[in-house]
Amino acid sequence: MSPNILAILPELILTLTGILVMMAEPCLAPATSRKPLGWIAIAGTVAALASSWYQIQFGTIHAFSGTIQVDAFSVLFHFIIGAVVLVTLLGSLDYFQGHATHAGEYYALLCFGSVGMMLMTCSVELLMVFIGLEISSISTYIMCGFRKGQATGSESSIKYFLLGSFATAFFLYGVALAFGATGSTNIYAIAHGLQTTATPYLAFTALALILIGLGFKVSAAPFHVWTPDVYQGAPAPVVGLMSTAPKAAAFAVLLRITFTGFPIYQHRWSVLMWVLAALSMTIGNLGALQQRDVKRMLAYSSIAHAGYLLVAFTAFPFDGIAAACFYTATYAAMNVGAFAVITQISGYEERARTIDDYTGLGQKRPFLAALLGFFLLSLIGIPFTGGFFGKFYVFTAAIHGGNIWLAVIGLLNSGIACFYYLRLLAAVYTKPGTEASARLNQLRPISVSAAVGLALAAVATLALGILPNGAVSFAEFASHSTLIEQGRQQCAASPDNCHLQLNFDDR
Amino acid sequence: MQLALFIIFGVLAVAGALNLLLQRHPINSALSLVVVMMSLAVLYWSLGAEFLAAAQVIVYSGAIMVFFVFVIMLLNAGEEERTTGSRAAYLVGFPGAAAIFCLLSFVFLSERRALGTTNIGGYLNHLTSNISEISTVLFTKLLLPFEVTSVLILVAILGAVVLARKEQ
Amino acid sequence: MNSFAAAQVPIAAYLILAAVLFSIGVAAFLIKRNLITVFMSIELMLNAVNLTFVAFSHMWHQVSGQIFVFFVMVVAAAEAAVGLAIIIAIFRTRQTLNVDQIDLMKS
Amino acid sequence: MNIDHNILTIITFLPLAGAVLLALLPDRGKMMQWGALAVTLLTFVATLHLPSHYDYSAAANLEGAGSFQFVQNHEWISSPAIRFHLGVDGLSMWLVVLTGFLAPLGVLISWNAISERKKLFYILFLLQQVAMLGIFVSLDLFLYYAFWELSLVPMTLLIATFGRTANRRRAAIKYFLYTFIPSAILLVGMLWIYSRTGTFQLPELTQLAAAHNISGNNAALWLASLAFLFAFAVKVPVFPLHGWLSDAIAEAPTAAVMVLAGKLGLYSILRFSFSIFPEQSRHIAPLMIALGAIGIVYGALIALVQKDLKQLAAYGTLGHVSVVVLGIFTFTIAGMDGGIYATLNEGIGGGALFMLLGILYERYGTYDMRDYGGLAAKLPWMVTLFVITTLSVVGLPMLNGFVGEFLVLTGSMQSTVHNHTGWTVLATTGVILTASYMLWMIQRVFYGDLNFNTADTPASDLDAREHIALWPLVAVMLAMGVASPLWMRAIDTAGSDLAQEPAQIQSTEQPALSTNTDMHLPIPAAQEATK
Amino acid sequence: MPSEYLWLIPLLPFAGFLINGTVGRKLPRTLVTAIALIATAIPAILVAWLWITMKAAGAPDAIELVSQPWIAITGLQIDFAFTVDHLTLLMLGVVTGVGFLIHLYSAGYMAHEEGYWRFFAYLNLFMFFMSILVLSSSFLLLFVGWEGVGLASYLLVGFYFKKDSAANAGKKAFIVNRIGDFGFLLAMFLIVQHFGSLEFGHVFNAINVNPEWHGGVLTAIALLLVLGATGKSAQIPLYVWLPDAMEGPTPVSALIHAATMVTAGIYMVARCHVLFDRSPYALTVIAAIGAATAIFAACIGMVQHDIKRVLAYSTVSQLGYMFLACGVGAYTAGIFHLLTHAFFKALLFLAAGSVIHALSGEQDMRKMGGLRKRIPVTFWTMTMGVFAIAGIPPFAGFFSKDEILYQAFASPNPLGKLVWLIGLITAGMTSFYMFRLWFKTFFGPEHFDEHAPIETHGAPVHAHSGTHAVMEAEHDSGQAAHTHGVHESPWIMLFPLVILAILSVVGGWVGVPASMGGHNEIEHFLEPVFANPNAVEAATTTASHGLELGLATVSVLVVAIGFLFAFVFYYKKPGTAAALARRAPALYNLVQNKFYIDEVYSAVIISPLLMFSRLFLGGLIDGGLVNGSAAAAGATTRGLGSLVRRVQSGNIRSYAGWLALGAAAVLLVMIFGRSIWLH
Repeated sequence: MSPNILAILPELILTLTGILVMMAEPCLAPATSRKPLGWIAIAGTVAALASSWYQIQFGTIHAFSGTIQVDAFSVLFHFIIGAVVLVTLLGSLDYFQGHATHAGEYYALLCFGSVGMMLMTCSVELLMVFIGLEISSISTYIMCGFRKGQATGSESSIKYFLLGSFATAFFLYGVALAFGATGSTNIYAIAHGLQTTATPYLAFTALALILIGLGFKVSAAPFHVWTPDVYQGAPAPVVGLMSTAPKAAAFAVLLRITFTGFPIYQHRWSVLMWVLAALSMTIGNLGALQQRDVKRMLAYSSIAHAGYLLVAFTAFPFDGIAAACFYTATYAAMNVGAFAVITQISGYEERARTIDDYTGLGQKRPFLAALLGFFLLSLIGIPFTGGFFGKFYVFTAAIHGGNIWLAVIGLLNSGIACFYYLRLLAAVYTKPGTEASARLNQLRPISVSAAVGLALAAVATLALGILPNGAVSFAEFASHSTLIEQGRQQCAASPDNCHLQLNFDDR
Repeated sequence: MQLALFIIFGVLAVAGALNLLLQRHPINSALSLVVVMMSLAVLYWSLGAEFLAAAQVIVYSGAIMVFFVFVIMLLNAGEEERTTGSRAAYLVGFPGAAAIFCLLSFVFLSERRALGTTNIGGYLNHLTSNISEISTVLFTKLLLPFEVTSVLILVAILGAVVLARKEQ
Repeated sequence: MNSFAAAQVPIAAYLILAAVLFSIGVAAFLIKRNLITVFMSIELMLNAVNLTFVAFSHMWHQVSGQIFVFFVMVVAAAEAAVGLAIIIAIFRTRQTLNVDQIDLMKS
Repeated sequence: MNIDHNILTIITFLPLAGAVLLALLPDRGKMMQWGALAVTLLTFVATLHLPSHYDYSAAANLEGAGSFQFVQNHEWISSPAIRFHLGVDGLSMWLVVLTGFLAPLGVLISWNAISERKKLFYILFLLQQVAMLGIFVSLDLFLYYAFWELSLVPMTLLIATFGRTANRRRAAIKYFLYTFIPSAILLVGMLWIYSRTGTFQLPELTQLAAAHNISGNNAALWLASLAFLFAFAVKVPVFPLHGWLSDAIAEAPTAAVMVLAGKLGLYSILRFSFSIFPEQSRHIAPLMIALGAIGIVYGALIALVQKDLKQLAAYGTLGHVSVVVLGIFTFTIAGMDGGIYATLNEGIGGGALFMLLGILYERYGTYDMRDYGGLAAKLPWMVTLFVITTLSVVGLPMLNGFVGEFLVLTGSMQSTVHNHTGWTVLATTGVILTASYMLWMIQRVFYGDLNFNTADTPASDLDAREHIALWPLVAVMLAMGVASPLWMRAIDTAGSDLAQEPAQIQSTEQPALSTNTDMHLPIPAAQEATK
Repeated sequence: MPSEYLWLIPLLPFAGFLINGTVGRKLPRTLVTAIALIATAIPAILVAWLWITMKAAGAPDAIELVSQPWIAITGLQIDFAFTVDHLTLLMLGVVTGVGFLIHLYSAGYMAHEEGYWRFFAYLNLFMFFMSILVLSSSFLLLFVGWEGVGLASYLLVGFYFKKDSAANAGKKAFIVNRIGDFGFLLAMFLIVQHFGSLEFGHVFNAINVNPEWHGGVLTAIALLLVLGATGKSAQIPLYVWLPDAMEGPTPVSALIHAATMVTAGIYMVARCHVLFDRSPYALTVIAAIGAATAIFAACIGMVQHDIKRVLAYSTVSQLGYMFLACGVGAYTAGIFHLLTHAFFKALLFLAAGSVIHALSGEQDMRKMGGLRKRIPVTFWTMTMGVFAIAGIPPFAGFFSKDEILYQAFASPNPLGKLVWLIGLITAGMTSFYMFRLWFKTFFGPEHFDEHAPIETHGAPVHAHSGTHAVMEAEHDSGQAAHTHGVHESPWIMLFPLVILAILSVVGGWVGVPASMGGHNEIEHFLEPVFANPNAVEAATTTASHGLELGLATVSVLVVAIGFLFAFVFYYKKPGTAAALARRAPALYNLVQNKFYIDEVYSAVIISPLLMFSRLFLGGLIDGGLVNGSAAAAGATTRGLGSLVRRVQSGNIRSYAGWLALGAAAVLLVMIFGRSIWLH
């Protein structure tokens, strides 16, 4: 197989799936269920995941003239994104049932969106990153407004769209300046160019602007302002997706740009990351404290989690990348799981919005409640869940890098965080008192597909907490692969002064 | 020549941008934006990007702005009301915008020597044209982005259809 | 006259022009009340970025900057399609294009 | 395969298996109760394997913290280097048994008290078991911390869900935050240690600490030790950090209250603070002794003026755990042994007390002392057991409470801390105050005439189930009061290790406990000799 | 006797306790009685056997028995170890002998009680702990007994738990005793700290081989032990529980609060005499406390109306005597008085119980009178007791009291003479109030109402009466037995009375001093215990017999004066006392109300402590500081949260503004930020 095809195999499959869905959609009678389309999308996603697995055995693949680089790092993020999309799809099958005629487009958009995200993670060319970013962004903009006729839905959509484009402009500006500073938009070329650049301040500015743009995408404070509103208005499965998959992709890009593209300025950007991390954690958690709306609360929570993830950027490269990879995986698993539960509970009609609406869930739907509780506990960071080990891993890396106080801030924040997660949890498990929760009685029994999706997320969260060894090794492998590739590229760029040691195990 | 073009069309662009800012009717703003784009097209040309200059006129001014105007007309948008929905935009946003400008200018000015100057007519030797070089790069080195853009456009079409379609 | 015609413009001047346009775009985003105009100010910002790209492309004698601009245009077009569709959807549900009235969700 | 090599895993995860089993069983009839009882009994039987196969002679001969038995040590996570490392020594063994012992009683006492959502209750209860057992047997810091954090969750949910009043959610969250935030700081401390030493293994860390090899940065070491101590002290709770205690106890269901305070935090101080920060612990001992002594009196005095039975017991608990704090920070053998013993006592005496209060509540639906009176005639068995429990708590000789308390205070008197005599005297006034509030409570509840509430409410004396739940406790109280060496044998090996100066060239003679041949009197001379 | 049987002495009563305590409710009364009696009778027999063994020629001075360890840690071991020396033997004799008699008596007295089984269980429990107390060979084991008898006392005083006063009294007894225990415990801690052991032998040997040790820690230990003793033996300042303890059934008062338990303090001081001898200061304190208590309690006793309360104050007073004796170093005299006091005070209480029984629960002496004819056996036995306690020769009390007074007088202690004087005056007062009791109860007109229904026994007078519940119980269950009014008690109650009366007469003869032609057997008997190798041979042997006889004469005279006053006031001219009281109402009220000591304690110690706990600790510290700080932290966090939420105005332009500002900030940090934190 040509390396070009091989390198974009998952993306290719997903694109084709998307097109297939689009083409199949008109073939279905207008009033019939759109579930078959969903199943096509699911099949495609599974195939994409499998193909990503297939990629891994080829080591690092460079394709399309160095535009993309499929290494362990990319594959890891492919997995994360693919898995998130899979869970979202499984959970969405029933979501649109009987409500919207455009479910088909939804599946297609999911496929296309994930193509964009996956491309982001494996591209080392900023142009490619930009295109990927736009694909994923635009598809999420659209999906945010999918509950049509709902004022909140379209409001969420327009807010996300306008502010997202606003931030994209910053990102582009940063890319432009990076291009100006180094004459290239390839990450390795940038890294190489920075060593000899005559305009370091231009480079700083470039990085800052890129960080602003990506910071927006990962909803790091102070670029988080859009998050609560958008999450609140968007349909639950979409929030589950957009709070994890595009974020993971954006983090992948961020990791590549910072650690691979701008490694020589780490002393500068790690300070910035320190501040962003501390701010995100604090603002996210404080903001969530008094939220009544569950999705809004989880939006703040996702801001806080972005903060925890940013902590990893202050660590040494090897630790940092590994920790960030691992944390992204755990975060994706637990957050998409939580939203999958919420999808099941609230449904298209948004039956349950506020915390009070969840009162008594524990009695009415014990399994859903237990799963929600489990995901919430993982988000808190309770041991034997992925959230705990992820946090542990990130803070280990940070402390190893000497950032003890950041770790203190972070862990204190996780204490504050308990407060609001527990409030939801407590509501779930207290006796139903008010008629507010009566709407829960309309809950449909949960379908097999949704159950499979939930189980997938739960098993992943649990496995990442109890037996994280495999995932940790994978994350370290990913970290390793990027750093090795970085070293190799540096050697290739300037063979004369190549004294790099490629043995990154020796920490 | 270079300087003249820069000054004339630079001022025109800024004026257009300011006009966009100050005009209260969307149509006027849209037309101001067209002015900006046209000015920029000239500047592109002066920087040796003939293809882009053309694309700017055709795609941006021609297609996108027409689309804007079309929607303005469609929605029958009148003059915008001066509502006061946000104090933060003034108290926080303007200082922010000003600070961004100052910081960027500071950086550009402090690096101005390293950045050098322009010369009219482009930089390429005259053996190959600008367009052919662009196409070479576009279809070799940057083939994948080009291809993937199709997905982007597909998504956009899909989205536009879904969002703008009336529910039955 | 000749000297004027041959006078070279520093790249920094283009960059500052771009920065001016960008900042005006940001300001316009902050000031404009009409959703469509707000969207237009984003286009203005993108144009400023494009100018930067072209200037650097000129400086580095590289076409990749120009190609980037080309892509930006494509993306802008796509965004415009989607964005205006969203605006239409908003207008359908809310009967307004005023940004200040799009604040159902807050705090 | 020798069961000794995986008995600890079996013990720890048996309740987890039970929880899974209960989750699968239908919540019908008494199914949950019987299931939970079976699981907890099984666990208890498994824990009994430890003392019966414990090698006492080996424990006595081995020096230092290497004297763990039933050790299991497998690699778990390669990076960071985390191992599945379990083991018990004299310090933890009886705590494991105690935990196992209290569990079936907790199930029995909840038999009828928890009538709704039994499945949830018993699952949470068993998970709590897992966490506690895990804490006691973990020798890997990470593993320990995982269990430590895990222990918060079931408890919080138990309080939030099965709490008594509308205040339960607030109490639950208060409990959680109060313990979670210090734990977060604890985690930072642990991670810092890991970043210095590259290991989470307690035995290795102990050796490093003894050799002053953890870090050269004294200030950082101090901060880390404070992080540890702070987290544990909140959990205990030590005197000014007890804000969560009364609310949590007031709300929590009986089976949860029984294990709420005391042993986890105290064990952690003994195991981790003392081993990893031997010097810092000794330097901070004067403060902790003072807090212990103050806590004893403070808890008792506030208990004296409570009107709510559970609040009273809550502040009483504060007093009792303070006794342990006082004892272990004396760094004398008597104090250490007594402290550990008193930790067990707290579990048994406190457990029995809360069970009895729970039984009262089941019958009369209130914890307000003013609604009680004259029950002695109506509930003769109840009053008998109540009085015995009270006497155990008060520290009457021949019951368990006395042995611990006596040794602690003896140790406190022996310690060389500045002002130790004063603190000992203050702490000893606790014996008066404790007797005062406990007897006062008995009188208010059981003696005098029946009042409107107790007279009108039909209530029967203890039924068979309650007898079965309570008598083992009474038996243990008696046994531990009379035959303390049975327990002390193991405890002493650990206690005397902990009391020793860490790996110092040290005069082996303990001046205070030496034979009378080289005695120096009066006091000033004796003190000079110790210096 | 083989020393292994020693175990049976405590364990048999314990077995009795277990049986009666657990299944006694279901057993028939006779069986309960039988178990309880057997459980006390066998130990009594064993003690007698032991006595014979130890008196046999060549027998060691002490028998030791060590069983398995009780508390064993590195550096400190405490065993279950018993030592029987002559002191223990004497105490054992009193405990088991008197104890058995009182068990016997109780079988009759308590026959109609509801909680019959419970009563005997407690009583056996008491016997168990009391035996432990006297048998123990270490401080800690002694403390076990010490606490245990306190527990038994608590249970028995609060036997009528339905009555608030009884429950209160039990609680008070326990808590006041705990104050004493506080001292005892501290003393033990000091002993462990300085001696490394709690065994008597070990500690006393250490002291003996170091003759240069004086004062210092020893005084501290001694004073703390004295604190313990004042609690248990009801001395100033901790005597307040004993009068209240009369709420318990009368046999309990006789056994615990007269004959045995309250003397534990004296026993302990005597046991530790080696220690006390080294601390003259502590001894002086003991003497002072004893003397003060003796006269103080006698004062109060003179005006009480409740027959049991008179006896209670008399007990306090007599215990003061014993304390006094120990304080002047006359341990033998103290123990001697302990012995005789056990006989006659037990007798007095039992007889009083018989009186009360006869009157169906009446305890107020103003409602008695003229009972001499109605209950002759009780009268005669009680008379023996009264004579004995008053110190009429040759009754038992005379010898022991005289020994104490003489020893005090002869003591080298500077306080000796003063103490003697106080003791003398107290003797007169004792004589007065005892004969007052005698006359008011048995002579003069009958004030009782033959067939009064129980309820009409004037409630005001009975505010402190301990018999309400008894009567209720009797009323319910034993109506048939009491329909015939005032009656003599059954023989099962009278038999112990007779025995004790005999002992009250002859008991003192074991200590007839040489000056009166006796051998002072008891002194020789206790010699091995109290022999002080280092002490200078005291003046006792060298003192002239004349002095002793002279002092005896003086005291007999004083006693006679006391008798005369009582005779005049309460027999000859019954109104005199009341008239006198009216002459000095303030003084009378003061004494009548027991000098308001309880009230003072309540106002000075208890109330302030409760207020302090409630307001300062509970309100300010716990509510304000501990919970307040948490609440403040929570409020701060929430406030910050609201601040964050305010940013979230929902307006896109605002958001863009924040984004712009954030962008500017990031640019600023990136461009100008120096690497302050890292690397």
